[in-house]
Amino acid sequence: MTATPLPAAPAPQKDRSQERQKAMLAEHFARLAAAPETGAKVVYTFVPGNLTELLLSFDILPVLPEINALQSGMRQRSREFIREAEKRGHSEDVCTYVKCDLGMKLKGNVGPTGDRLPNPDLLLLSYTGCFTFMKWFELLREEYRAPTCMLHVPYQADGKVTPSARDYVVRQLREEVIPALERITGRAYDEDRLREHLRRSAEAEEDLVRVLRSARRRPSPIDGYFGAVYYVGPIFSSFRGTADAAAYYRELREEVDERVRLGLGPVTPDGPMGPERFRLVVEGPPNWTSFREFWRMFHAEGAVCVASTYTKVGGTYDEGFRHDPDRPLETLAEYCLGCYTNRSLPTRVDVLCRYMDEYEADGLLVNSVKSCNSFSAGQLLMLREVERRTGKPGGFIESDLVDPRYFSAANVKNRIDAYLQMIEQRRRGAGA
Amino acid sequence: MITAGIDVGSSAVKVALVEHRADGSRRIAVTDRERLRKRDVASVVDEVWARALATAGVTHADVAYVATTGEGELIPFRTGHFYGMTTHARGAIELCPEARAAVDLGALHGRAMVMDGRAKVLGYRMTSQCASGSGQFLENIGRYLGVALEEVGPLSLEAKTPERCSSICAVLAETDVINMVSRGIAVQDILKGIHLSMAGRIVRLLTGAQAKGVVLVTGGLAADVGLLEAIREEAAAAGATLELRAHPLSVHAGALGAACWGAFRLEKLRRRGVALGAAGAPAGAGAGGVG
Amino acid sequence: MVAPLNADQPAAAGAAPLQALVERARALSEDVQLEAVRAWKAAHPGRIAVGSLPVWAPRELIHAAGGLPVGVRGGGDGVEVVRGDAYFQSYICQLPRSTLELALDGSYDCLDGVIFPSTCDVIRNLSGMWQLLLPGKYVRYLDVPQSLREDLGGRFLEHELRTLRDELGQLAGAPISDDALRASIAAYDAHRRAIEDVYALRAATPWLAPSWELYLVLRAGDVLPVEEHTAMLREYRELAAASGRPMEDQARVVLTGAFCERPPLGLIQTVERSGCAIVDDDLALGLRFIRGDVAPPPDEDPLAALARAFLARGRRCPTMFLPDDAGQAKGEALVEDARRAGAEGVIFAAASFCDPALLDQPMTAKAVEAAGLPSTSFKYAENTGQFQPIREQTGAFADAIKIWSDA
Amino acid sequence: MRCFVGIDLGSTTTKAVVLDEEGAVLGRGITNSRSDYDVACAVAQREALDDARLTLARRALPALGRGAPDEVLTPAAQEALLRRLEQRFRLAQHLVQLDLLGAEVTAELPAVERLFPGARLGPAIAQLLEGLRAEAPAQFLGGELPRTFFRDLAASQWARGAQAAAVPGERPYEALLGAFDKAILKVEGRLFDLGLAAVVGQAVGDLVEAGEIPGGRAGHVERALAGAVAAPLEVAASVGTGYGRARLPFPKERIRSEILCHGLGAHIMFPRTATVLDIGGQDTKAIQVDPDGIVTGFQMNDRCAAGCGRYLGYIADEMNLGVHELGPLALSARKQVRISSTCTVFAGAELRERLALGQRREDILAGLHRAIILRAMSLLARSGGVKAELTFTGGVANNPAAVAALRQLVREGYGEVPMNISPDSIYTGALGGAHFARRDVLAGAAA
Ligand SMILES: Nc1ncnc2c1ncn2[C@@H]1O[C@H](COP(=O)(O)OP(=O)(O)O)[C@@H](O)[C@H]1O
Ligand SMILES: Nc1ncnc2c1ncn2[C@@H]1O[C@H](COP(=O)(O)OP(=O)(O)O)[C@@H](O)[C@H]1O
Ligand code: SF4
Ligand code: SF4
Ligand code: SF4
Repeated sequence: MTATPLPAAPAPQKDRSQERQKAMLAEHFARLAAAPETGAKVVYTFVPGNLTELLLSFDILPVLPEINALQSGMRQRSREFIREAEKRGHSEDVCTYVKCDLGMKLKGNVGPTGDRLPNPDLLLLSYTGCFTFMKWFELLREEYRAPTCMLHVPYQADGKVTPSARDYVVRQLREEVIPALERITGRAYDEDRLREHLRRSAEAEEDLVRVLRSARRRPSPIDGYFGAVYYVGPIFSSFRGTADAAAYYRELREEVDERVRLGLGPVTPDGPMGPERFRLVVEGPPNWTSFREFWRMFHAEGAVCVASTYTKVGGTYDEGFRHDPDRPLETLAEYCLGCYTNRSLPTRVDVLCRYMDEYEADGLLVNSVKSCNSFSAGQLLMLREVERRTGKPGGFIESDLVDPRYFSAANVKNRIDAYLQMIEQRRRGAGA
Repeated sequence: MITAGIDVGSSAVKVALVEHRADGSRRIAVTDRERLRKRDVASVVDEVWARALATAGVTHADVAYVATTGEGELIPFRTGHFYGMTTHARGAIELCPEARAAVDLGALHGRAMVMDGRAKVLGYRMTSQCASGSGQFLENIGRYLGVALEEVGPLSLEAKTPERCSSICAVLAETDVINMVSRGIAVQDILKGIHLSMAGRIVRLLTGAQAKGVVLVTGGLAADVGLLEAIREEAAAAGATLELRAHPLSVHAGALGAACWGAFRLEKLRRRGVALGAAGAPAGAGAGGVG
Repeated sequence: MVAPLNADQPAAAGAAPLQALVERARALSEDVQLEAVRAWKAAHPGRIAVGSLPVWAPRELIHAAGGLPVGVRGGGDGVEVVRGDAYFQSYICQLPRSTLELALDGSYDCLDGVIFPSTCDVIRNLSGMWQLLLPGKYVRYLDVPQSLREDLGGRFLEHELRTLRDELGQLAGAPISDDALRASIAAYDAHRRAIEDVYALRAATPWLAPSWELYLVLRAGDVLPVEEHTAMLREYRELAAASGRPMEDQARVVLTGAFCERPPLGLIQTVERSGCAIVDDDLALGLRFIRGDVAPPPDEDPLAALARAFLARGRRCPTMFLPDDAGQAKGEALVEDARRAGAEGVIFAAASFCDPALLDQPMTAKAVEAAGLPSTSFKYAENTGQFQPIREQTGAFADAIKIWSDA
Repeated sequence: MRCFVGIDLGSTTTKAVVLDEEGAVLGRGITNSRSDYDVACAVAQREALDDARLTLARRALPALGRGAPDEVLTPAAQEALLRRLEQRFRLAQHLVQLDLLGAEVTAELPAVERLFPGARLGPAIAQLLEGLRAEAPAQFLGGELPRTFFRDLAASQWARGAQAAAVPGERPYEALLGAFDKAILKVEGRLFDLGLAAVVGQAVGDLVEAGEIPGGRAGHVERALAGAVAAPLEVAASVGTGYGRARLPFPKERIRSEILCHGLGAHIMFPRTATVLDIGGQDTKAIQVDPDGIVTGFQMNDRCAAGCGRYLGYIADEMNLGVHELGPLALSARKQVRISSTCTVFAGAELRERLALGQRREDILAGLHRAIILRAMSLLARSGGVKAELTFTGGVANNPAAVAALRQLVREGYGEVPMNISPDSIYTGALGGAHFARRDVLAGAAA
């Protein structure tokens, strides 16, 4: 499902924050490439429910296979990687993130910067919001013969974090995850270091939320979907809890504040967006293989995405959650339990309705991706519910994350155009 | 001794008569093929069957075993039935003894099989429900483009910048093609693009079945040189080490294979002391003629 | 091409009772609208009927609440899906569509609640859809642990089961007692044994208990009280064993992957008619999930026993993670099952778009291959109407096994 | 006079509607969509304009009914005259296209013969063309005008003739068909100009001969008619819509989504429309509109084209029937076979499998139609359900079995909901487009 592109690809904003993020990533991948020499320990793990602060406290380098998949999609390599996985017997039907990552591994495991990624010392299976993650690491385990450590995060079926679920996660952290990390690093768990990272996380989270919320203004200074996938990058991946990330978000926040002061709209890869004509809330992940083309279908029509759920898969900070250095393991457990796709469908509907309201959106657009049952199963009902509750029209398009076979530009554009024209016609009345 | 194979496909009926000599050698006596063109299957079968017998100069009673394959299970005068992949594998070995895999590309389905030198099927893959990229599809596209089936291959070989179809669905792909024409894309490039998409699927079948070495293309599309080339390219791109071949009799592989298995079966039964009546005696119990 | 599908009739003398039993099972297995459940409720006023989706749900708890556990497994090829389709994109499996169709057309009104066991994202999200579409109905998403350690997963499962037990007690109007739970566990232990006995008969002599028939008998268990179903299974075993049906020369295969969405009966018949005898399968995985008896010693808490049995003897099927220290590699369990049943090959049959089954398959297939067993795979949907491609495939598979069996 | 044009470039057919100043429909035109979109549009528009001229002729005729008793043209004669005019016109067009076909086939011959060594097709082709030509007058001047496009009409005649003429080796069937397939594309790409005026004289002459028009009036009638059909039509504005709209030679503001056009078109035809179901060649749309014809919500089928019009096309091909014959055949079913897969491409395979199982063709067809409508029902449910009134549009609304299945399923799911179907339902999108064109101009004039 998850995570964020390298800003090396189409850059939405040639700002200082952008440059900083680029440098952070380059440095991270350089460290990964050097891991075989430096002996740094490498853990593969997932974005939703990632335990970055804990890993950092052990000086472990995280690799996020989801981001590999995403980057492969953006670099137009996914077709070949998916083909490689299907060649090994994988079905056309299943999640293409898995196949794309697997295919990349089979083709030499060369990451987005052109360096070979190091093999994992541990597969840390934090299994949040999606069952496919389990299969994914079972498959990687066969490839790498690396030990796997499971962190089972129960589902928020009733829309709230139950004490039993939290205790279960905390105990697993204490009795399974931490011992596994101690084993591979040969170091002892250092709770003070963890607290320090968590404190920085909370700082960055505060700034991120402010940036995301800026879209409540008219015109919105940011695109809360296409643009925001870049903004959530550091916090969703290997940087949450680092000083770099804190600095990045401080800078980003200042930049966005400046745009607000100047009354500017979002910047797109094709330059500043024209006048804001439509404000949309978007549910579902974007398509990476035709990301720019996809974005253009919106901004060319003056449609800005003011809020999105995809940017909450790695944490629902705008709902008030912050990492709490005073309750280190509990806060990590609550973080995992609270990720967007781990929430019950009724809760997801509530979130969307709230967005529609708070961001004064004209409508809800669902991009339903074939890969991801976790997101997609039930979206049509969610759409109906949001339409019913808000009285605003819903739109529905289908694509995929990284499988170019499932992105038909003509088809998607046809639907988006019809949807926007409908909003326009409704707004103007019969004369349109 | 003569055995016969009748392969009832979705677009054509194929008949092969094979003569087995006492020394164990074999000779392909006759192969014949008639396109169904929406005619009643039974009457087409009767027509080709009679024609094949006449060509060989034999009568029905001279045929020791009539083996059906494909959708031929209901042919009343069959002795036994073998499934398509069983017969195509056998036919491929008959036509090309070095082949260790075959890919049968017919009007609706594509299927890949891997076998050993005795035609024992070791693994196979078939196209799934979604039918984009079948021979039928190619025919439809050809009609849109005003290109005869026989021209499709040579034209595709001339392509310079192939244009891939985006759609996974054959229906939507047809529209894609119209779109391409309207954008002024050359017929050659369109055909090659379609061939490449088809080839991608076919290579996935082959690699999925773990084919290696010599692969014989059987079925009607074996005559499409453009598709063969596209498969070679896609296989190379996918890093698969396949040596693709076609045989002039490729389209008859199923019928040939059936005729050969018929003889094999007959031998097995004889050894067991079971005598078959004249050809035309009702087939034994069970759907498969083997066992 | 093939004879009409319902042409199969038990052959030999003494066929009448067998035929009657099979016809009864057929009627029950086609009862997707739950007429039998309605009848049961009418005959047992005040008692509850609670449905559960595949794979594993603790039916023992429902039973102990005096309730009727009901298998909710979609509409098969028996319902026309309209509203169900309205809520699902084309790339999602069929089961939730027909299930929702039945829920929305009132067929499930006779259910007092539905349990959604942790299986996959589709069923997980379906539990939320249920909450939105059928407000006021009891819905329980049952998370099962992916940690096999008793102090971790065990404690969590026990807590989940305890919540369920309390809620079911409330639904039924009286708390569930330990004694009742013990009795229910005993009833299900008997049921598990009866199923294993039938499976054993089929594995030994598949021609006596053809799979299409066994399949009907198993499916009847979705709506029958467990005691009745146990009796039916036992009776079926006896009648089938004595049926005197002639031996058939078929390839012996294990069918796997079809643990959730039910394949249509015609598919099972197609596989058999193309020359394969199914000697083991996971068609009733939920009922066979825990191997062996659960019955706790008198001094043990029955709920804890249930949780422990799940951890220790639950199947590591595709919906469960296989931990590093499980003592078995991926697919080894399947190979063992195949060996035990004397299978000559494995057929992977997964529902289209079923992530758990399909993502598992390459790994298990590799293990199967390493064990020297041939395998083949296809996808189906519960309402698949075209069997021709499947027949070609399983037919070729059977051909290969049979042609070369004595070579 | 000023008129407004809407063009709906569909995946299967291209439709055009011409409106007059008041918004009344003057004419409609339809052709099969082809790779040259410009030609498709031009043909559809030209047909619609020709049809508009027929309407103008119809409007002019009553004047001929006035005057001295022995001079008047009775209403029956007026009708007959109009009909004849149309028949003559269609025949003339057909003959022009046959000429084009003949020329193209002949030009393609060497290329085709090269593909089939030993084949000599010339004489057979000449004979085939002759046959087509000979059949033409009866086809057009008899009763009902053929409802198929030139391509389809000629193709089926050609196939029949080729089957009869084929001799393996010498004149292979495939070669004869191949020559046609190549030529027809060229013919379709050619625009030809043939005004109605050219056939006025013939039509009048026919009626004089038949004794419907007094010989002495012929000149007068001819002049009046020629004047009417020659009236200048000025296209004030056009709006394009449909699947291929992005490629229409129109500026962006003259392009509207199909959804809006179908919504408005349905509203104009049936003002109480609340829900629109449109089943076209490769998509199905369920649209909700408010009492002003403004779209409030819609759903379209996803990327799979299962269950759309093309599906029926494949089935018809498989059965060797025309699409318009499927519905009536399905209606004669005694029972319905349940069909689950509506995958277009496998439709043929499923059909064969069912036939082989001994099921009747009619019963299978009935099941297929129900299956298509079932999918549409899901889409309707997705879009918010069926509300009164329901208007069924798109080409498949021409199919009586689809209509019957829809009626039944709507009744089952939603009770008695009034349902509108117009014989012109295939033009709904173009009609909506034409109204947008008119509104744009009127709004511009007001501003
Ligand atoms: N000369 C040819 N060139 C290219 N394709 C051909 C040629 N002849 C036949 N075909 C293709 O082969 C297909 C038929 O193959 P066949 O194996 O007979 O199919 P089936 O067994 O399904 O009837 C046709 O759909 C056609 O596309
Ligand atoms: N006269 C007719 N009788 C029955 N069906 C028809 C008729 N005309 C068209 N159709 C059906 O309508 C479909 C085309 O519909 P149309 O609305 O023109 O589609 P599009 O807008 O995509 O081109 C055809 O595929 C066919 O199934
Ligand atoms: S199913 Fe969705 S959440 Fe799960 S791995 Fe795939 S894309 Fe990610
Ligand atoms: S068939 Fe597979 S994907 Fe569908 S509900 Fe069952 S387990 Fe989930
Ligand atoms: S996408 Fe096309 S080929 Fe695939 S199932 Fe749908 S209609 Fe059939």
